[in-house]
Amino acid sequence: MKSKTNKKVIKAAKETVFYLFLTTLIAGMLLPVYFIISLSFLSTREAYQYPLPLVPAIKTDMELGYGERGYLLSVWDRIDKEYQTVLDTADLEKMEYYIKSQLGTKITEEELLIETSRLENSDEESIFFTKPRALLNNYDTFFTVTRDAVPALIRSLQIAGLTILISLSIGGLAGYAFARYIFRGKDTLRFSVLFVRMFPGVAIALPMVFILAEANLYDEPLGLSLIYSVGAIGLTIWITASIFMGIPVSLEEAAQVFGASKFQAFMKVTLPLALPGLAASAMYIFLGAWNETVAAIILTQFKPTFSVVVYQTLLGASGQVNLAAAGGISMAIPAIFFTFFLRKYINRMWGGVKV
Amino acid sequence: QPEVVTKEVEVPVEVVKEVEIPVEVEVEVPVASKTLVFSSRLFSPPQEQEFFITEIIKPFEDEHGVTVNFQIIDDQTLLDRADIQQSTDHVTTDIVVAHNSRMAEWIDAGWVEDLTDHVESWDDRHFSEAFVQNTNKDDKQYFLPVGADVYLLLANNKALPYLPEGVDLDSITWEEYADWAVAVAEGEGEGKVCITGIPSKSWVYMFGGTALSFGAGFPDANSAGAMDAWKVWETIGKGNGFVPTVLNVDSCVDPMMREESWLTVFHNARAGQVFASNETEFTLAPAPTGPTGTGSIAGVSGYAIMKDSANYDLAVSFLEYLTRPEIQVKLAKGTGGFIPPVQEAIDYLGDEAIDEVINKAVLVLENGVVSGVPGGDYEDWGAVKACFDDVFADTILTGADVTQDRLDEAQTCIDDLLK
Amino acid sequence: MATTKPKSLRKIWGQATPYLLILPVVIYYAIFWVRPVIAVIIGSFTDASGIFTLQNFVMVFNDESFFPALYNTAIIVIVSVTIEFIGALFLALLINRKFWGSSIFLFLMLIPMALPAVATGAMWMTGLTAHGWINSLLYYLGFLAEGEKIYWLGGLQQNQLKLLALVIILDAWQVIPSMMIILLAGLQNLSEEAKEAGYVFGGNFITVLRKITIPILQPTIQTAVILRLISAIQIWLIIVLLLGFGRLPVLVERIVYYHEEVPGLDISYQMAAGYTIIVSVIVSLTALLYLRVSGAFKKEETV
Amino acid sequence: MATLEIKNLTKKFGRKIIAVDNISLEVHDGEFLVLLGPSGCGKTTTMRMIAGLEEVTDGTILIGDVDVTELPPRKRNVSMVFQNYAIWPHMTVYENISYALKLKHMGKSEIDQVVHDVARMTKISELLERLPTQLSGGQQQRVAVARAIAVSPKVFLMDEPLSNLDAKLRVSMRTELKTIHASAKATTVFVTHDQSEAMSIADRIVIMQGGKIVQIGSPEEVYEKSADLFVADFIGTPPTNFFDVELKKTGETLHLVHPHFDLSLSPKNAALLQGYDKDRLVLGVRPENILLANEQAKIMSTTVLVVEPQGSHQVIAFKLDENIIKMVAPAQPKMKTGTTIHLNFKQEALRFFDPDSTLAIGN
Amino acid sequence: MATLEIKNLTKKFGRKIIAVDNISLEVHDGEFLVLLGPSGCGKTTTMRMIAGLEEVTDGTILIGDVDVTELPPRKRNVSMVFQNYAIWPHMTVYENISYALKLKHMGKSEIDQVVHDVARMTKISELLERLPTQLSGGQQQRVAVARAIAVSPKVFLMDEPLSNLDAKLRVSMRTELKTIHASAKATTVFVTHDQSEAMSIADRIVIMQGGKIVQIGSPEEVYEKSADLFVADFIGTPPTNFFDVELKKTGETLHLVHPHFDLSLSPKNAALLQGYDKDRLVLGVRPENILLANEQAKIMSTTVLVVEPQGSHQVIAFKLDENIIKMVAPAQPKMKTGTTIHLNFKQEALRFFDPDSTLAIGN
Ligand SMILES: Nc1ncnc2c1ncn2[C@@H]1O[C@H](COP(=O)(O)OP(=O)(O)OP(=O)(O)O)[C@@H](O)[C@H]1O
Ligand SMILES: Nc1ncnc2c1ncn2[C@@H]1O[C@H](COP(=O)(O)OP(=O)(O)OP(=O)(O)O)[C@@H](O)[C@H]1O
Ligand SMILES: [Mg+2]
Ligand SMILES: [Mg+2]
Repeated sequence: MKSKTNKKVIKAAKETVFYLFLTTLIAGMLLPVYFIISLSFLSTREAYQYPLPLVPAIKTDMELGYGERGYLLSVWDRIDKEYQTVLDTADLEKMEYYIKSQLGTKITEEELLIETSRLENSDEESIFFTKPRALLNNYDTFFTVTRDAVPALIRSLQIAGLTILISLSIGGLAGYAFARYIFRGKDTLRFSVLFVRMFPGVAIALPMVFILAEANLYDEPLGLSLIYSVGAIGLTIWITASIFMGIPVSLEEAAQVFGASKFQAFMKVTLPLALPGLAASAMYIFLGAWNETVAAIILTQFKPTFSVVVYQTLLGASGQVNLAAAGGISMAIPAIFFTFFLRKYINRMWGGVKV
Repeated sequence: QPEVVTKEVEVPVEVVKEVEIPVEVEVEVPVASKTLVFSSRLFSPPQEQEFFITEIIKPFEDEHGVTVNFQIIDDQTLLDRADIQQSTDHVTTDIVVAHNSRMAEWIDAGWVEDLTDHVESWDDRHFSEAFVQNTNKDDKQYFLPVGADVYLLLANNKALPYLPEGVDLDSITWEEYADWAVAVAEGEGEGKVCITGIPSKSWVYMFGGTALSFGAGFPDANSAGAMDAWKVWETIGKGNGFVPTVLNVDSCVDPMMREESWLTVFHNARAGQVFASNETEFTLAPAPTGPTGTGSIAGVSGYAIMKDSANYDLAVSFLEYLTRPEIQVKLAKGTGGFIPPVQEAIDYLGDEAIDEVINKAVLVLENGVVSGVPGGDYEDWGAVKACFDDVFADTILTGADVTQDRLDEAQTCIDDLLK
Repeated sequence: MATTKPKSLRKIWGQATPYLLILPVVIYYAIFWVRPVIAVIIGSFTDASGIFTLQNFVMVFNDESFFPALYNTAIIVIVSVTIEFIGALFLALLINRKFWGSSIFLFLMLIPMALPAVATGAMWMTGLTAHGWINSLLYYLGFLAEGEKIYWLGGLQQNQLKLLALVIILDAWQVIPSMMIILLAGLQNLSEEAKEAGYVFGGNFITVLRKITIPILQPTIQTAVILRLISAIQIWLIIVLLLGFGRLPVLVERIVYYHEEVPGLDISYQMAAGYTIIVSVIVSLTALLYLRVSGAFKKEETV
Repeated sequence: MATLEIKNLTKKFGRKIIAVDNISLEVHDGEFLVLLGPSGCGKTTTMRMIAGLEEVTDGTILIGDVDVTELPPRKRNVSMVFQNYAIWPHMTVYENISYALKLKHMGKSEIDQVVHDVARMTKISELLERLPTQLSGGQQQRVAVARAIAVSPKVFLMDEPLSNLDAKLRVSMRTELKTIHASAKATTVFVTHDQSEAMSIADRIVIMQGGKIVQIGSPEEVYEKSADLFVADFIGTPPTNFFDVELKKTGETLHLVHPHFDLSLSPKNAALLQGYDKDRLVLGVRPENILLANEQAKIMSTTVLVVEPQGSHQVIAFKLDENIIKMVAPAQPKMKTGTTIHLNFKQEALRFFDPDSTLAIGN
Repeated sequence: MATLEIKNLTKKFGRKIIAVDNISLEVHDGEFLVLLGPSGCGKTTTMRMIAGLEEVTDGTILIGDVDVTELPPRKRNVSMVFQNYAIWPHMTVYENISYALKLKHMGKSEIDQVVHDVARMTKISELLERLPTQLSGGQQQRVAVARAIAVSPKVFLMDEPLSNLDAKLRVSMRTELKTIHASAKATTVFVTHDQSEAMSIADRIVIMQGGKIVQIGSPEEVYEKSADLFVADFIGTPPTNFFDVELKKTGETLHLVHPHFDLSLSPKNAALLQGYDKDRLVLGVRPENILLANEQAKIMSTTVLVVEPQGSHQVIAFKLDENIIKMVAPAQPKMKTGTTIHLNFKQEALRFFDPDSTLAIGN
């Protein structure tokens, strides 16, 4: 059976090529993401090196010698492959701070004291020592600086949840109408819904915020969700309409025949069936609400969203791209989690798409 | 239930109205839960935020038994937020820190309190004249200056070998700076001068500093002094002295740290930040000088109390605390090296590296020709900036000559915007 | 049966139901959306003192950035929608093959969509600068010699086309996933047999794709494209993030410019309002045009 | 159980489409009535109006003497087996069956009792915990039936419940449904477009065409005494063969003259045609009434075109001019294409139709 | 036209599911072969492998002596009618038919010629400009056939092309397909799970079960000489009735003893059972071979359970213990539930099966 083994070999080869191709594709698509993640683990010093290190260092090799003002601190440079002088100071507290903030490495003043005395006691011009990198240093700093990160995060989740609820309920009703009924003006209405998206949102962001403030919803999570829903509803209507089109009417009718009211039939039959699709469309809404900053920053005072506190932390983070990266990743993680859990419902979202 | 409490404290009118629960309010409002909202454009770098909170706010909180809610927001958003709060009577922000180019908008809108009386009652401190003029209007003090900035020269040590013979870095002139920049460019094959350019619209300040050194006013575009200043930059432009990414530089911090650029004239706090990242690699000097001295636009921010703030008295005592000379110095040193705009503060300076930065800045401030930003005189300061940017973009960047005609045109552009 | 029975309550309810279901949306928009929109519309037709004028539009058309903005927007829309469509279709076709691991592959492909602007901003800014990670990577891979650099954001030479290309690519990177989702759903609803019939009757992969898959997918494609079209015309954030205002003017960027960069001018509000109206009109017309050209209306009539 | 009465029922969609056109109908208590007709004739619409799923344009529906025309479905006390079953995919079989009972506020144990009873009746007892996706088509169908009988409705509606099944299962389900009906004795309206299905399960058949009722009668009546050409053609597989013939009188005998045969009618048949005064008519002969004859008894001869053996019998097709005529013959002897055969008609079973009105003559 | 030969064809899905299990088969030039079997037995998979839509796990497929096992569909010169037609909804009927021809770079006028020819043959000439959505099911089906014959393939594949049609249309389409085949004489493989369909159109029937071929033969062969219990049960409606009987010898006569009857076998039948040494067997009797008898000739009596009138005949069901037995009787006299009937079997048509191997005895 020579041909049989041959076939197997060819098949295996084909598969290998296919998966190689996929891997390349993923690598290409996610390369930028890799770099931003890697950046978030780099020390400030490394983050500004060129060429940029491809992976974060896991230890810091340092050299301590004598300088004009006191001790001379040098650091091993992975790119140039040499020790480079970075600091000349007698102030150990300053050195400790420098090592933490610029080198992303934790060392205590006591430890520094030990090293300096080791230097003093040796006849060498300099001594060497190595410390492990505090890889999570940027995240550490980020969450230290970002005040009330956790309550803000919870609030953001709450706002995203509310937005999903509002958009899906209001938009879902309309989507249901478009999916299930034939009525005069249907196409015009459906197109008008899209028109809301056609009108540049930036032009009316501020006036919308004013309306909310007047409605006493200033600094209220609900207020923000109401604003976010304006943008989300249009798309939600289209998505939910196609979801509902995919669920046979007869299922609902069956419930009615067997004793349910229209509302009961909807709640007990159509809604549970639409749920996966709705969940997937919730992803869009979630991403929108989660990442929004412009309205949130104007509309909140005591109850900022996570995006606002991140914004506040990173507004002046020039010179600290690694910190910005850590902030960006921190913000992305919940969104990515959400996407991960909903990925298998994604194809349920655009059930019977039709323009 | 701190939330309930805070609300009721800030909107005292409401408390009075809600007669049903006055007792609860009385009982449930421990003094400690008073919250002062402090929204600032300044101290935005994370390490400065951290410092401000732990070293400045903390002692005050402990002393007064209150909470200070410190928030970083950019000027425009701060204004938008104030607009909302004021026009809907939901004033929740107590203190704002604005840049002096935007102060006029605050004052004109009537969103900040007149603090003249308080300032006059504090006799242990005097604000430097250079800053007071900007934060004032009609002789009334609305903003108390903080975090003043003047220009320093920051160079990567790799550029030092190109420094023209006999030039002393501490008294370098603009012409020498230009030659230096060109020399570096020739030696390295690409320009290394960074200026904060188009994206953040800061060219006007850079140029303003130069122009002041040549005896021009600010913002002058076409006076004789201004023309001389343009020529300096024209030299750099023609010598390909600018770092090629100059159009994308939002702040010179990043390119300087990445060593994409080697030379810059830079506000002192930011220069200090880069300097601190590797003291052995960078050199700091006062900004270059011209015939009339070292010109510099003094960037300064100011504290103000929001109109209708519910915590007016507390806000006043916080500002009193913040403007104490020793606190100003502590603040300046802890936040990258701003100049403390209180004259008495200078006495508190020491002789560490950071003090050196501040001292150099103070030197510029004292000996130089310093101007504030007359943002309030114009319809829109952003549009004024654009007038300058346009000249920069179509002459210096393209290597073209700066002509008097072009400058006259720019001046018209500026003057048209005068209120 | 000439006796006209009085319409029963049930009947009236039945006919009103769809409208009642849509009512919340209408109310919602009426409260949060219509008022500001009307304000903008009024603003666009009045001068600073509130008197009717068409001057605002004249000003917009005379604005030296208007035509560049229009052209740039047009190029971005045409090229990016095309590229994104092709990319999204390609990925959708790939994932639709349901290979081992396709679900995780799908998830990975969705990641760009989930990134917040803070992350993408930091990502591209650190990547595209001269000493950024893209050049670093090229250096490690040997494509760049030591000291050689590529100025991704256009060095001193202002090459608009290059910048446009860059903006389009970066935007595509983030937007392709959401378009892919729609197309993928469409593909999964598509009958496998229709494609197989294509093969049996002599088609190869390309002919089947061109003659069968894509035409049948047309309604889905329409949805995907129309949604994308609407948002592509409104691209601005990535441009401002990378290049600042004014370097690569596009229509919506102009609105933001007058709102945020020079809000103090007499004409700021009028200009912004004028641009806003023009953009809405252009978007709507483009959308309608697309729907007409792609035959969506025709189908609606016959169904 | 109850009677179902429909009076002058009409349904229009929009202004133009008249889906159901003024039909009246009475279903007796416990009767198994089949609505039969070609696709699009209004069967489903009628059924949906009975269930309350479709608004009535005009007319009245009475269930057990109560006017339900304006009542919502849940108040009508009917139950229905949908064409595609409409089993709720997110509920287990048990939940599907018990849902309606819960809505009636029946007690837990009672529900359990009922569910198990109907499950036994429909032979799905072991499937109660499964989800519908885990069931085969036939099993789903039984679940739909179980759900419908569990509520003990006054009227039991079935809309083509068997049309999705494969041929074999369809036939066995038919018998099962009939058995269940026999034991439950529910008033049933059953919709189908499959005439053989209708024939085999109906007590009475209602034949609809174009929204109107064409004939109501027992299976034998509609088969043997089809009211018009349409019914004669629609009922029976293969359908009735039609011949355009001329009516001639030779002496006392009536002749039907056709290019291929000349048939003299029996007195009984002749009597039927008394009073018919046109000289042309349509002769209808069912396939089994075309008989193989010997040379002597034949009225015509032809050659076999196609033979379809059916096991128990065979269908023989032949051509007269352009028309294909089919006849059913015993399985033996086997016929072959091309064989010459001699034919005769069975006189007692001939049907005559008026070519203009299409109605049967002499009924 | 060409022959189609399948050698040791196997298809596995994953490791466990063996959809087609080592089947071999030859289809003669111009033959109309039907693949018949219950749902899931591997018919579609076989057909898809022939078309090249499914990779072959093992075995070879030859079309006209060319090994096509590894060729892509477009190079095999086959055409196919899909179960749900798979007509391309975005193309007009004309475009649907001409698609394949265009791909063959046929000239415009020639294409036009071919399209019109096949349209005439399938009677869709007036529909050429319509879109599929504007066609009825039967018309769509004809388009699918037209598209398939237009390419003059070497082998013509049809996967349950009639299963979506309603009963009446199905029967008439059957005849039409057969007629088209008769004139085009294409080598045809036709898949169905409807045994009566298979019986009526096949030249030969291949009966599959569980991925294997159980029997190959002409319709009469598989009906009358079913190879095993499965085939006997599967072929014929109603299916064969089975009785577990004991084999007893009284003198020279063989008896089949059943709780309800005692049947002495004819010598011919007894001869069949020579060599069979177990004492139990399964007796298979087709419904039409259970005869109504008079008191004298009866071997048993029973009461009628259900009657299904079928127009030309009636199906009578009765119960023996728990088993429902069905017989076919002439339409007259009409039977009623509860009537007592006397029965006999037609000796010449009895079939015997080994209860262990399930195979027919004495074939
Ligand atoms: N919702 C509707 N809107 C418009 N016309 C409709 C609607 N429902 C049915 N019709 C039309 O009413 C007529 C009767 O339809 P109905 O569904 O009752 O037929 P049917 O007898 O059940 O046919 P089938 O056997 O195909 O199910 C058809 O012509 C159909 O096109
Ligand atoms: N793609 C597949 N993956 C896994 N199993 C499959 C696949 N296709 C078919 N099978 C299995 O192979 C067996 C044969 O399937 P096939 O479709 O050939 O049956 P069939 O005889 O055509 O049935 P039907 O009459 O229902 O169409 C079945 O058990 C089926 O579940
Ligand atoms: Mg119907
Ligand atoms: Mg199949």
